[in-house]
This record gives sequence, structure tokens and C-alpha cells, in this order.
Amino acid sequence: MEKIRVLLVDDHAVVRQGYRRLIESQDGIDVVGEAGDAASAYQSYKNLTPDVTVVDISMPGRGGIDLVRQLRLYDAAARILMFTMHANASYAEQAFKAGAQGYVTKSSPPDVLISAIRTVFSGRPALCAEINSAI
Amino acid sequence: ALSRDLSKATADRAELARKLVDAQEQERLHIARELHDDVAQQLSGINAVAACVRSKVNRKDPSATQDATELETMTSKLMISLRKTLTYLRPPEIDDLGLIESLRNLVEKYNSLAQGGTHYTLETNGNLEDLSSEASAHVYRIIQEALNNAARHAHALNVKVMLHKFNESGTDKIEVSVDDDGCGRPSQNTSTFGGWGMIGMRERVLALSGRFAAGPKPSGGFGLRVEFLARPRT
Amino acid sequence: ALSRDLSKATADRAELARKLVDAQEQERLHIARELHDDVAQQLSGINAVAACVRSKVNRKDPSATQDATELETMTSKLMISLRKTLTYLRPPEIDDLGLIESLRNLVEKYNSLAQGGTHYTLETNGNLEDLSSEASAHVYRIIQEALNNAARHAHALNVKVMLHKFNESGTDKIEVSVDDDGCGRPSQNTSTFGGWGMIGMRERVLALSGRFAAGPKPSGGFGLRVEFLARPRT
Ligand SMILES: Nc1ncnc2c1ncn2[C@@H]1O[C@H](COP(=O)(O)OP(=O)(O)OP(=O)(O)O)[C@@H](O)[C@H]1O
Ligand SMILES: Nc1ncnc2c1ncn2[C@@H]1O[C@H](COP(=O)(O)OP(=O)(O)OP(=O)(O)O)[C@@H](O)[C@H]1O
Ligand SMILES: [K+]
Ligand SMILES: [Mg+2]
Ligand SMILES: [Mg+2]
Ligand SMILES: [Mg+2]
Repeated sequence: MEKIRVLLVDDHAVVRQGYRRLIESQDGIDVVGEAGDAASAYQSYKNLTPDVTVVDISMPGRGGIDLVRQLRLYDAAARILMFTMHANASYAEQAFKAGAQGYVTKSSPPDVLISAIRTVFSGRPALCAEINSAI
Repeated sequence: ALSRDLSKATADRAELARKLVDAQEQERLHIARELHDDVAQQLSGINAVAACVRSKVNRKDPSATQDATELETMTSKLMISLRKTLTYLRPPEIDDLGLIESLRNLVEKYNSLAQGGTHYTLETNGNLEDLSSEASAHVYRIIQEALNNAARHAHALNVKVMLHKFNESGTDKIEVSVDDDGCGRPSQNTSTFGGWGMIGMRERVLALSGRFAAGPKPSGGFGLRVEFLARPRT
Repeated sequence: ALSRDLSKATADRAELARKLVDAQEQERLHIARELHDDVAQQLSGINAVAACVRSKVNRKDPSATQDATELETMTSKLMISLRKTLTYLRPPEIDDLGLIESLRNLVEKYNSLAQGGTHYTLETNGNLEDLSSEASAHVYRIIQEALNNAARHAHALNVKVMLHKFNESGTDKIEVSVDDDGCGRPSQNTSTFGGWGMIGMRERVLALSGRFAAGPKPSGGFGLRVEFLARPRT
């Protein structure tokens, strides 16, 4: 079976490194690239065409929600999962409006991100429990 | 000469107030950023590596698995409690969501706390998204304190927040008002205020080089009005 | 009437400065306590569990061992970065160690950072332990900023901190001074200062109702002197 190819976008290297370790330990998923800001994420997306892009919201310069809009403009089929500290429903609304299909907070158990990657890959929306209960 | 001295003392005071309020806001931002960008993000990385260890030792070693799981729970919890401190320190949404959406969230928070006992509304018009981020933070904090005061002192049925931009003889201005239909307050010497809240508001208004009025209204209830020049983000 | 207005404006200003500086100090303390009592404790728990996982995983699985070791490194790093934030927020020792011992630690920190390039000394006399804790915090922060300035701007060989209590016509007073033999600084309009540091110091001195002077000395180097009434802890 083909592996799910993931691009990780987060301005904090410690988050990317931690989750890269975790994702690579899981069957059927691989990290094919990392980016530390929106501009280089856009370039990486063009070069790598990942199956799922995991995007942080708060980044210096252009933020994650802007990046989602830009990615969807470039590729209407882009599958994007927000991964953020913010446990606020209006963030999630804005992210979905911009074209994301999933929203997971960083305070969720890490397995939640893994299963959300699979869910978004299969074309279904994914929400973590914290946001679900906030809506 | 005395009159010059007086106006200088007054100007000095305004300048000092502006600097101190800015310094405080900057300090909050600094601490908040440090915590958010540093501690919380490191915790997130730790959370992931703990899960990774857990999934690797799974079944082979029940005791280590249990500890790793415990570690995940602990880091998640700590991220949540840090978020609480952050909310206290700054309105984190302004940068990401803009002033109006942040205010909408704030007003909703008060509505849900009041459980229908008081009805909070927000009315805005004009393009307010090009305010500088300092000015936005001041406006947010002023409204936050006014809502807080209304909730604590007014016993009102309705609290109405208005924020609008208007043009007066060619100049763009911003007006902020918070009105309630509560108990108002026995009129007192207007230059003495009870708590920190009003002092902080006045200093923020000074920092905006704006005008400020607050007190019981003749028609009943308590009102607050702030007006300042709209200087767009440069 | 104007003269009364002026002295009122000046008194207002002092009162405002005192309130704002106190508010800032209180906010720092609040944040620091929250962090220290809550976050730091939780983190040390996380640190311990991470070490425990590492020791359990050991021997059995090289890949998991590597991850567990990484985990332990990450949690230790995090403890260190939180401690830095805490140090910035408050001199945590004053309450526990007293002002003088805290200052001794501070001066030692500067000595060890300077690695012999600059020699920092502390001289104290008189009973200083009955200062109120607010006054102690102000004195500590003033000296901290002065040392920081000396380290950044003076290129001095010697920096001398003095703190003493003396009696002047029946009243107990405190004098704080920080002198260096560095480059000094071209004398300028004394009412304009470069950064936040001096502004903050002045406000702390106002909060102590004290007197303040700082600048290049005729004999070379830079000096700072603060004097205020010793009002013992009530
Ligand atoms: N909406 C209101 N309705 C009635 N009285 C008010 C209202 N807002 C403020 N006040 C009065 O003004 C006083 C001063 O307000 P201020 O915000 O400065 O202090 P505080 O709310 O009492 O304390 P703090 O804000 O420092 O916690 C209040 O104590 C209250 O008596
Ligand atoms: N010990 C010193 N030797 C020489 N110059 C000094 C000394 N202390 C202060 N100064 C001068 O006074 C200026 C103002 O000091 P201040 O502490 O207000 O600002 P800063 O140190 O430049 O910046 P900040 O404290 O805001 O980080 C300094 O920029 C420096 O030029
Ligand atoms: K894998
Ligand atoms: Mg980020
Ligand atoms: Mg108040
Ligand atoms: Mg300085």
C-alpha cells in the first residue's frame, strides 16, 4: 500500500522534530518535508505535492490561515490539517472557511493528529475533541 | 512661567503615562510570546516524542508504556494551563483574527457567563482592521475592563459595546463606547477613581492621544466614551 | 492658584508613577508565582517521568532507547528555559533570602559572566532587613538595571555597589549608589534618556519618594545615586 506523504509546516523546529519522529514510527505515513514559514511551505508544496499538509496557525510573517488560502488557490484538491495551540472555535471556523479540512490542537493526545492525518487523507473532515466541545 | 510649568508638567505626565502603559503592554507581550513560543511549543514536541516511545515499547513493556502514557497526559495538561496564563496576559487572537472577531469572542464570553441575566451586544461599523496593532490592543483592553466593570458593578440588563469609524471634517476618527442600563453610580469627584481599572483605561486613552469620558448617565446607567484619531498601520 | 495646580500636577504625577510601578511589580509577581508554583512544579514532574521512561526502556530496544533519551534531553532543556523566564520576572530570592543576600547573588552572577574582565563589588552597612518588601524590590531592580547598564555601556574595570543606612538629623535614610570607572558618557540634557532603563529607575525612585541622580562623573566613569527615607516594615 502507498504511504501517506505528509508535509509539516510549523515555525518551531522542536514541534516538527517531535512529530516527525512520531509520524515516522507509524505504519503507512511518512514525512516528506518540513517548512518553518508560509513562504517556504508554499514552495515545498509545489515541489513535493504531499498528500496531507499539516499547518500551524501562528507563524511569523504570513500566518497559517493565509497559507491555506494560497495552497487551495494553487491546488483546489490540497488536503490541509491545521495543528495549533489555539483551542478557539472561531479559529477553526476561519480555517475551514479558508479551505482546511481538519483542525487539531497541540494539547490533544498526539495519536489524535495521526488519526486526523488518515481521516483528512481519506477525504473526510477531522476535528479534535477540544474544538468539538467548544462548538 | 508658572503656566508654562503647569502645561509642561501635564505634558510630562501624559508622556510618562504613555511610556509606562506601552512598557507594560510590551512586557506582557514579551512574557506571553516567550511562554507561548518557547515553553508551550517545547511541550508539544515532548508530547509527540512520548507518544512515539509509547508506541514503540507498547506490549513489550507494560510499565514503560504506562509511564509514557502518563507523560503524554502531563504535557497536554500543562499546555492547557499555560494557555490560561496566556489568555490573562494578552488577547492572543487580535494578531490572528483581527480586532473585531476578537471582540466578538469577548462579548460572547460575557454572554455565556451571564447566562441570560445580562445581555451583551457588539455593534461595529467602518473599516477597523487597519488600526495599528498597539491601538487595537488598547481598544481591546479598554472594552475588556469596561465589560468587567459592568459585570461586577452595574447589575444591568443590557450592555452595549459600540465601535465605529467616522469622518469629521476630513479626518478619520474612532469612537468606542460601552453603555449599560444598570445602577449607574452616585456622582463623585470625577478626578478620583476607585480602582485600577479606570486608571488603566485613562492611561490607554492617553497612549492613543484620545479623549475619554466615563460615569453615570443622566438617563441612568453607566457610560464610557473614547474618541481618538485613526492612524492606520504604517 | 496656578502654583497650587502645578504642585498638584506634580503630586499627581508621583502618585500615578507609584501606582503604575507597583502594578507592574505586582503583575510580574503574579505571573512569576503562577509560573513557579504551577508550571515549574508540573515540569519537574514531567522531567522525572521522562527520566523514568528512559531508564525502563533501556537495554531492551535500541530505537525506543534513542527516543527516550531524546525525550529526557528535551524535558531538561525545557526546565532550563523556564528558569530563565522566571529569573527575568522576579528576583525570587528576596522573600526567602532577604535583600542583601539576593544582591550578593546578583553581583556574583555579574562577576562570573564578566570572567574577570570587570570586577563587581557590593558594600553594605546598617540594618537593611527591615525595609518593606516593596522597597526591597525597588532597590533590587534599580541595582539590577544599573549593573546591566554598566555591563553593556561602561567597559569598566570596576563597578561598585553601595547600600547603606544612615541617620540625618534624627531620620533614618537609605542611600544606594552604583559607580563605575568606565567610559562615562558625554554629558547631555539630563532630562532626556536613551532607553527604558533610566525611565524605570526614575519611576521606582518616585515610588520610594526618594531622590535620584545619574550621569557621567567629573572624575570619569558613570555614577548613580538614590536616597530615600527608611520606613520600616509595618
Ligand atoms: N458599569 C458600571 N456601573 C456602575 N459603577 C461602575 C461601573 N463601572 C465602574 N463603576 C464604578 O467605578 C469604580 C471604579 O472602577 P474601576 O474599574 O477603576 O475599579 P474597580 O472595578 O472597583 O476595581 P479594579 O478594576 O481595580 O478591579 C467602581 O468601583 C464602581 O464603583
Ligand atoms: N554605566 C554606564 N556607563 C556609560 N553609559 C551609561 C551607563 N549607564 C547608562 N549609560 C547611558 O545611558 C543611556 C540610557 O540608559 P538606559 O538604561 O535608560 O537605556 P539602555 O540601557 O540604552 O536601554 P534599556 O535599558 O532600555 O535596555 C544608555 O544608552 C547609555 O548611553
Ligand atoms: K512511517
Ligand atoms: Mg507557531
Ligand atoms: Mg474595574
Ligand atoms: Mg539600560
